[in-house]
Amino acid sequence: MGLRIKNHPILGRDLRKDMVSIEVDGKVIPAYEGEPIAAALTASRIKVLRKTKKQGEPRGIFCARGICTDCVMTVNGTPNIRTCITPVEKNMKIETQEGLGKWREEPK
Amino acid sequence: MERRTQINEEKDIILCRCEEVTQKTIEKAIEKGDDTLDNVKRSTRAGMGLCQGRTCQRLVAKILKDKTGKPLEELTPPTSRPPFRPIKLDLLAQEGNKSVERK
Amino acid sequence: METELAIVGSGPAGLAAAIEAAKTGVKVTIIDENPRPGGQLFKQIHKFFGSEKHKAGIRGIDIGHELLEQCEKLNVQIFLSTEAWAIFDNGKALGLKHGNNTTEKLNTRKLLLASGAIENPLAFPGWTLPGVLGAGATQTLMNLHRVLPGQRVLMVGTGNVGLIVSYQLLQAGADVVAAIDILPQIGGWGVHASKIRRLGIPILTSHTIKEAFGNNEVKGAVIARVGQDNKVIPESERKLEIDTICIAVGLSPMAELAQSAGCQITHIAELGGWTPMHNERMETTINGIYVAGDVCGVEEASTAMEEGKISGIAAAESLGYLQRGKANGLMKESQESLNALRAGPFATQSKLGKEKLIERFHKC
Amino acid sequence: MLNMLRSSGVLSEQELMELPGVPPMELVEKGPVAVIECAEMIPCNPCEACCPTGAIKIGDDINNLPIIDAVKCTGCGLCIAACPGLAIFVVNGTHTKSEALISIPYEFLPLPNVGDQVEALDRQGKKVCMAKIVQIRNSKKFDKTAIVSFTIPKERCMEVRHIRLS
Repeated sequence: MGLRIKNHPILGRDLRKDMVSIEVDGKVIPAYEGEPIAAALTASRIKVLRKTKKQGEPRGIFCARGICTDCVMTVNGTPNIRTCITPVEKNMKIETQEGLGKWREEPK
Repeated sequence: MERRTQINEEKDIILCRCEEVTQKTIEKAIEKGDDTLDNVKRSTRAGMGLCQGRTCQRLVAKILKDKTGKPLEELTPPTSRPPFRPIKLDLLAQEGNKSVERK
Repeated sequence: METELAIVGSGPAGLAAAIEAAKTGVKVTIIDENPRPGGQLFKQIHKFFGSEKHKAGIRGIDIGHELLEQCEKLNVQIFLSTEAWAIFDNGKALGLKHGNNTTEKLNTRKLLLASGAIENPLAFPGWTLPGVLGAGATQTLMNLHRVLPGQRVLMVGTGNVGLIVSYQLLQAGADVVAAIDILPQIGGWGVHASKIRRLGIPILTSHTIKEAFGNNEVKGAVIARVGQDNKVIPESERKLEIDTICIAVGLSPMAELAQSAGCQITHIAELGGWTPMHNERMETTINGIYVAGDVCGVEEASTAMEEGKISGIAAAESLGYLQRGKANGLMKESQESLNALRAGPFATQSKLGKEKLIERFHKC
Repeated sequence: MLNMLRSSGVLSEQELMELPGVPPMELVEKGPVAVIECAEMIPCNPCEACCPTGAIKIGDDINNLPIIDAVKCTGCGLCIAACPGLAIFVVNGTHTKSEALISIPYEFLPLPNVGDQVEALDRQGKKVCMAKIVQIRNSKKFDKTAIVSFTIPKERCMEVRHIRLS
């Protein structure tokens, strides 16, 4: 069973059509443009979003509303992006964040 | 209500998820004399991470209450300062420049 | 940017306030950090309780649409994906960060903080593992974003949120293996409990979660029975194979904006924790700063809407858009609705809490 | 008071029969009649507002428990979908000689089809017998709470409150 809710007794059918591709740690997964990054990752069963700085513990979605900051990842080279509230854009490059993360300048 | 915010008694566990501060660390700080939320925050860093204590503050308050016997009514939450949400410094710098220009 | 009434939060309280104020001619600007307005309304896909007047029988999601439509008609300005990262000059200005990463200062004559509440944490060994998340977080994922956090769920907490989210998890196609509560009685309403029981979900009262286990993510949990002292009864442990643990142990008001603005706050357990003091007009200890909804005491959407109305009317009056007599009449109507909503046995706590809060306002 | 409901989420038989929304057994048997399993004083009254015959009474205090007038009630079932607590069922004890017709709120997918044999569940979600689907009402007015009616052996009419598609 997939984790995407395609049909729902109250919400009806999911009418979104085209999916885009995003890259997560080098792997390409499908996502809907505009959905939170963390939702797309969950649908692809990627739950570990970062590793903590001191103990290297895995962390995932916790509050899903931009407050707890446990879901931060490196997105297009910028670390500490709250993926539960940051919308997917086509061809985004997302990386599991290690500790406080590293800045990577985008090639200009 | 309060009985539900139980805290584990056997194993040491992380309470501040951002700064990875454990329950024992917080308890020790209180035993050493930290008797306000602000003091515990300063000495242990619990609540100083990216989320600014929005998750752990209530857990720390509960321990402080239990260990010192102070009712929550007598505790004040740590001083709340902006930014209330993570914001990039260059954005703040831009905002600062804008207000300089206005003047 | 200038406005007359700035509102932080577009949940039921913020929207109801905006409508009341805008009706009288006040220029209203709402700020919300979420990409969609409505606060928690849009993940409430169940029919709401209440009277006809409180849109009872209508699903939260549809109440959200209705309120938004009215705001649109009244030209209420709404900034979404916009965070109020700072509050200046006794609430006369907000620092805003928009979703496109630009910043702006919003000057306002009056300010309403309707920022809602945040889910309470529950710490147990393994609670930091991916797969442990808030029940509200789960609701956001499945009802707004149409993704399940997992397939086999343990619900920790049997307040209304825990019970309702359990039901909604089943509607979305997941399994809930049990809903547990450390208390000997179910926290939420019997009807919500009955709803999940007849679907076959066990409700285990006097039970606690001992730990969540798994290497990188939740693979299971150990639950155990507790005695009257809340201590685990030896050998009552049970292992559950699950991939998701939802924490539903109540909410706390998100009072930091009010606190940082200098509003007096106080701890009231019945209202969920630290909350700004306010008077009968929903005005805080700082002139011109109002509060409404869960931020000043965790209650229901119906009470939030009535409080929102009162604050909107009060702000409109103090801005000179409403005559005092007219305003008082309107406020009285909402106050009577609030009294009715807080009359039942389930509202005893919040009623008491609200009385304490207003009393402390007048003492301070 | 309501100890069973509060500790288990299931009304005991005694708790159930004491509710003002639950008609006495002899009237249930004469049905169709609404059985309102609403036991707690919650500020709520859509059932009263939607009833076309005035058979459900709550009164001025919206916290009151609903009272059913089994004589006025026609068993139309409008209240089934109106109740936010999904706590109203219509029981028709006179459907056939040996069978009762039960109507329940149903908010799951897929919906059963008329004629389907499904499992009939009690208040604890346990299968007690089989049920045969007789009618599905899903009009716009019900706002996605479908009303599913099915037949079961008459003696189970105060036990069965849900179905599971086999």
